[in-house]
Amino acid sequence: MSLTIDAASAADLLAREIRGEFPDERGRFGPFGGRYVPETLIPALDRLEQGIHRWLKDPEYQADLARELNTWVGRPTPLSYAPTLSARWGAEIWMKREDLAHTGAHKINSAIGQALLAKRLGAKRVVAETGAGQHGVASAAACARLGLPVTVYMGAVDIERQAPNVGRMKLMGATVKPVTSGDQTLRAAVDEALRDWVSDPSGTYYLLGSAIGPHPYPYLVRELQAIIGRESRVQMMAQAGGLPHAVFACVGGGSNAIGLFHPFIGDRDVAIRGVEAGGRGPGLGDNSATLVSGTPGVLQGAYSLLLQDAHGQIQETHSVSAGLDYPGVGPEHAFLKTVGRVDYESIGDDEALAALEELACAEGILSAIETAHAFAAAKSYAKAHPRSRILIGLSGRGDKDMPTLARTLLKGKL
Amino acid sequence: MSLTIDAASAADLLAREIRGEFPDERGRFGPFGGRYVPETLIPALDRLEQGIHRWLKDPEYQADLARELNTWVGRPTPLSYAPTLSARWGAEIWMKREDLAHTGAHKINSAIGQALLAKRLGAKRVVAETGAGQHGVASAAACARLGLPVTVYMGAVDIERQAPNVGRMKLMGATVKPVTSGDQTLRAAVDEALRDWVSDPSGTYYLLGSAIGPHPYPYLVRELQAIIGRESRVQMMAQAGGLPHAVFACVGGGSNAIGLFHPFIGDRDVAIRGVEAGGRGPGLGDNSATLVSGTPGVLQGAYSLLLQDAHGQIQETHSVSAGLDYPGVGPEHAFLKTVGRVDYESIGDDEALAALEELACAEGILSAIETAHAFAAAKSYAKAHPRSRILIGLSGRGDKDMPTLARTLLKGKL
Amino acid sequence: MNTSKDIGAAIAAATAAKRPAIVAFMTAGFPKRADFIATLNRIGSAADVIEIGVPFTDPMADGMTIQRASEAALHEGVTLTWILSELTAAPVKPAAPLLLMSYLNPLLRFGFERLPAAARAAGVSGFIVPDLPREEAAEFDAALKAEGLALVQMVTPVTPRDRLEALCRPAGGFVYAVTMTGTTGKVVDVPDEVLTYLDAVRAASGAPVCAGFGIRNRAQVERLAPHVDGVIVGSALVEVLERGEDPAAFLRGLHL
Amino acid sequence: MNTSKDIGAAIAAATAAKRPAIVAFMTAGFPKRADFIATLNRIGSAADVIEIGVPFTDPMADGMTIQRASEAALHEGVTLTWILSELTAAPVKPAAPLLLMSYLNPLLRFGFERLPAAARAAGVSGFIVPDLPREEAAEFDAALKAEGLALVQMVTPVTPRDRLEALCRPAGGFVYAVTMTGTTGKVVDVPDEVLTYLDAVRAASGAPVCAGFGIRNRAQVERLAPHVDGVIVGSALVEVLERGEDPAAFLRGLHL
Ligand SMILES: Cc1ncc(COP(=O)(O)O)c(C=O)c1O
Ligand SMILES: Cc1ncc(COP(=O)(O)O)c(C=O)c1O
Repeated sequence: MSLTIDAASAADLLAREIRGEFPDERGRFGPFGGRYVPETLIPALDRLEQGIHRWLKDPEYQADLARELNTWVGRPTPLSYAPTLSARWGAEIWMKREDLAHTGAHKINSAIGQALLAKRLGAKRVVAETGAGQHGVASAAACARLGLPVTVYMGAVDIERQAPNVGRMKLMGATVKPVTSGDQTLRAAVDEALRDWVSDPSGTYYLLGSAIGPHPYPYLVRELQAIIGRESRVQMMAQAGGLPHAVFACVGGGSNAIGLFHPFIGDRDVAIRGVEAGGRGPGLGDNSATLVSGTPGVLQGAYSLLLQDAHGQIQETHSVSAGLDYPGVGPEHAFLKTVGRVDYESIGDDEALAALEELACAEGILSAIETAHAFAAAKSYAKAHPRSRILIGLSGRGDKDMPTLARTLLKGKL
Repeated sequence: MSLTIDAASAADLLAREIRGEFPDERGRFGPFGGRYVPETLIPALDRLEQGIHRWLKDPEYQADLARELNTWVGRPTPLSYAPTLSARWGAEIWMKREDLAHTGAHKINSAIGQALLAKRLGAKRVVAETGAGQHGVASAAACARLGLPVTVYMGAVDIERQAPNVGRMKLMGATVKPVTSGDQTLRAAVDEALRDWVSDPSGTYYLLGSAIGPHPYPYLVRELQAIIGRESRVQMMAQAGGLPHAVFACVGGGSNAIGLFHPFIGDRDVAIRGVEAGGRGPGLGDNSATLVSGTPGVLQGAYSLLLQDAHGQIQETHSVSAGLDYPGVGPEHAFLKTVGRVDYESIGDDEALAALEELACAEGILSAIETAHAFAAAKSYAKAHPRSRILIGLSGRGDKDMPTLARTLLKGKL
Repeated sequence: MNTSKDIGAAIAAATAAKRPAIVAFMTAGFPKRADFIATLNRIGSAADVIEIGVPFTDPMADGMTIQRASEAALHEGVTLTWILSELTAAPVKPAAPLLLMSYLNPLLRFGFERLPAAARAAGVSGFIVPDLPREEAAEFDAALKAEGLALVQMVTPVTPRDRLEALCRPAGGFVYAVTMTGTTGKVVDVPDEVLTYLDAVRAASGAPVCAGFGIRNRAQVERLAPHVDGVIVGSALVEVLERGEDPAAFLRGLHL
Repeated sequence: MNTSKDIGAAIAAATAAKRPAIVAFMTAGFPKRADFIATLNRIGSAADVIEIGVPFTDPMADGMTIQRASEAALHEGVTLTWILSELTAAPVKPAAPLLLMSYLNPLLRFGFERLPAAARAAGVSGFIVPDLPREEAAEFDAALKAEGLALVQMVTPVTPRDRLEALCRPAGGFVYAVTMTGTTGKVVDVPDEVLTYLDAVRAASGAPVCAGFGIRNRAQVERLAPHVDGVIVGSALVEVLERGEDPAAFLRGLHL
């Protein structure tokens, strides 16, 4: 598990990534990934892996998925040009509109794909975790659509700050279980979902919400989210007349980012930037910038980078955005950082909120706070790279954030 | 202004409607419509009429509009099949997904179209009214996108029950002015918007949110919303293999309904049904079922049907859905009812809420409460017409309704 | 016998006295329904023409003051029917001609067939209908004319020249020249352009011209006097009634 | 000298006494850090093997009780380093072999190079790592073996037969047979299928088999006794400590 990778092996690992060799048969992206779970879950993960092997490329599954994506989710989502931001920032700004996907974020791409898989695997019920509530809502919607009962675990802190999404899940028939253990945010919700799954690993399907967790989840979620990047590529060629010079996405667990990035990994002229939550500042516990300042370790099933103390205890994190407030990150991102293909940076709470407001007033699009981190980073890049062509993943809409925005940007204005 | 229309003249009027002769040069649909406004607004309405004449079919305007609709709003919106509802109701249920349009409802189709027109007319600022807040949010978004300052009038009662939308408008830079006069809902907001417009009729563009008001608004809004019906027609042919037997939409002012219905008016085999808010019951003041129980009169610029007392005073209305809670209705609906082309019925608060919940749990789609009225009516129709093919206008999403749903469907469950 | 001609005569009488006529607006039955006729007579003692406001739920051309009065009157149960019957039954009525100012819908509901005769029987000389532009007015205008009643036409500073001329030509009673864009009740200090506009209205109009919207004090009346035949006082008078002060005293203060 | 062999010997001694061995779980430093060694010795007086839980922020295989204890211990400042140094320095230690039960990350962070030697120096005979399945365990297993320490393998009722055999073959110390799907701490009443499963585990395993998860009372131990070599008592013992009762008395109640 050594992480000191020299330039030659980095180049070799990247070449293998581009050839599609990761995750390898051990579920790894170079050193990262794997399957660190209680023995009870191993058979379930094996079944999932076999199911993916059997179904993911199956024409009938693909047809079902395409039908749901096109006629229920609303894909392809548009690529919007941002005239005002472009003029203001001195670059060409293009936005991939996952906010227009059904339920309001990219999460639905993976949720409906996994729910279709769960059905084929004969699952009787589904569990899911959620941070911002977007994956919970997406899971509730996908499971309602397919007639699967679903229980969603959500940290008590997140229930508070993403209240509108709790009601949405319940209206779609989901059971929402508040998690009051641990940090009461996304990490604790994943722990609880895993505990639930451990209790009934054969009858229950765990519908994981990001590109995290034990193999094969990071692979499965990437495959289901890569439609974002595939569509973007085609749309950029058609609408912008060429590939972007730089691609930006926010990174919580990393699902929207890996979905957008993956189809561009082989385009070596395309700079790729992941943007994490810088929170209140660089101090431990004040942010959730895992890739920027984390160290290797195992959390919730995978070997990746994490925010941890000297004793291997997971660090409490902070971000104004519930969906980025997570001390781990998908192993493929740890890999892409390590081999130097993707640069990761962080944006603080205040800067993200300012970017949200700028986008809202300039283009009439109210993004999720998560998403706004990517815009803030793209803005700096644009200023440093005049006339460059920039693609930003607009991962979700901000309706869910109204309680937080009422306390911050709208303070005293409502 | 006689309303007793015999069968022969009804047939003749309908034939003229189908030939596209309404509104006529006096801004009327048969007897309905016209322009009943203070003299101060006449020049502004004349300019608007000339502007529509000049621009609406102009290739450059059309190209701008198409670009914004396709790449910013997310058109075409999908047509979704509803497998679970179809099985349960014994008919083929198809849903036109305006909930997936940017900002969450059909309102944006008209808002962006009008904002593009306002720019060409040289407007310095925009005013709009809003009931459910959806038109306010759509106007805020469209005006932000085009760099126009906008003031939105919203009744104090609606500000309360559609709170999330108030924050959304403000974040996009709109000024939201609470209206505490009159019934403090949509009607009072229209009055205030008109008062604002009267104060600066040349510099201000009034971005009206429904197919109501003085000529040429009912025409303009219909033309901008008719894309819903045009897309639906093509999609029904392609996906369902034929036109629907029946088309349903909810009717507040009537914009989503006229947009969906209009392209089907000439298809005489297609039954068309508008669904109003039956509120608490049939008593005066307990509902806002204008077409079902209104009488002819003039309100807010047009001769149409209204809910009024024996003295011509406008009736207070009630509906659990802010967007339907309006005592008037677009003149073209009054016309379509009078000539017998469209049937109008009403659905009460409780039935609408039950339909919202049924749709959410069956298909994983949380609709607006307004929209749910159409589903409730379609359900009865389906049961009475087994195996029929039904198209329902899914006019908007329910995120905005969370405060109301928390007090009703979710009572004790949050 | 009350007809549209009375209005012209009343204004002419003021003109003869070398002062602008005072057209006074009151909301019927405001502040108290029981005082309607008494208030009317009190105002009549100091006004040349009286506009009686028929309350309406959606007074879109009116500002806060008249909205408030309209709402209060509705609350008191005031209706067009009641107003007409009170006027018909009133033992004493002002000498000043009476106009009904109403939004269209209450009139429509009463019925264009019945209304002119009933209005005439009640001693009403004409109507002002702020949401009935010329293009939509033919039917009502004809019905009023049949009874010799006036439909007062409004013109505004944004009315284009050719339209202004068209509107002023068939004017009944007087031409109501709105002094500003906006709703009733704002305070305006009559800029020079408004005076130029009023001169243009007067030049276009055969009938007398009265200026209204935002007229509150003697200084404004003095400034307007050379350019108009009369001034219309609305919100300011309603506020006087609201405060329980004497409307006649207030109006006399505006007599030049 | 502590090694993986001690564990086998301790269980064999219980077997010789015709009773299932008692493997007792305690969270290090719970309820109070200061009482760690004292509690350890008290438990040691009535247990055949002791599992010392290293607290972790994300104990995903554990139920409420052990989560609570883990959180409290972290709050007391308990770390792996501290546990090892306390054990190393302890003047008196139980005769029962000690196992460290830890999630992987604290061990990784300590370092696989240093950990086995440090553990051995502290008198630890082996490890249980609930989130380290066999496929990922090679490196750690090798490091432990080099110091003669055991890596206890878990098996579960849902482990397929062929996998069960593969897992039981190289088992170190004993095979930890989880009695149920789910987290620690639930009450289960040992249905017949579980007994069948335990028989299968025993048949597959060269090493002794101890059953754990949900064992709380003497009746359960009696029912399990014919099918296993030992029982593991976790949450129930932690609750005894939480209530301030005597763990040794509780454990002695489980001796058949
Ligand atoms: C809109 C949006 N963007 C981004 C994220 C972060 O998740 P991920 O990094 O998996 O894309 C979330 C998580 O909830 C989200 O809701
Ligand atoms: C989702 C939705 N549907 C329907 C309506 C009713 O308006 P209209 O009748 O103009 O479509 C509204 C109004 O706000 C709305 O938000």
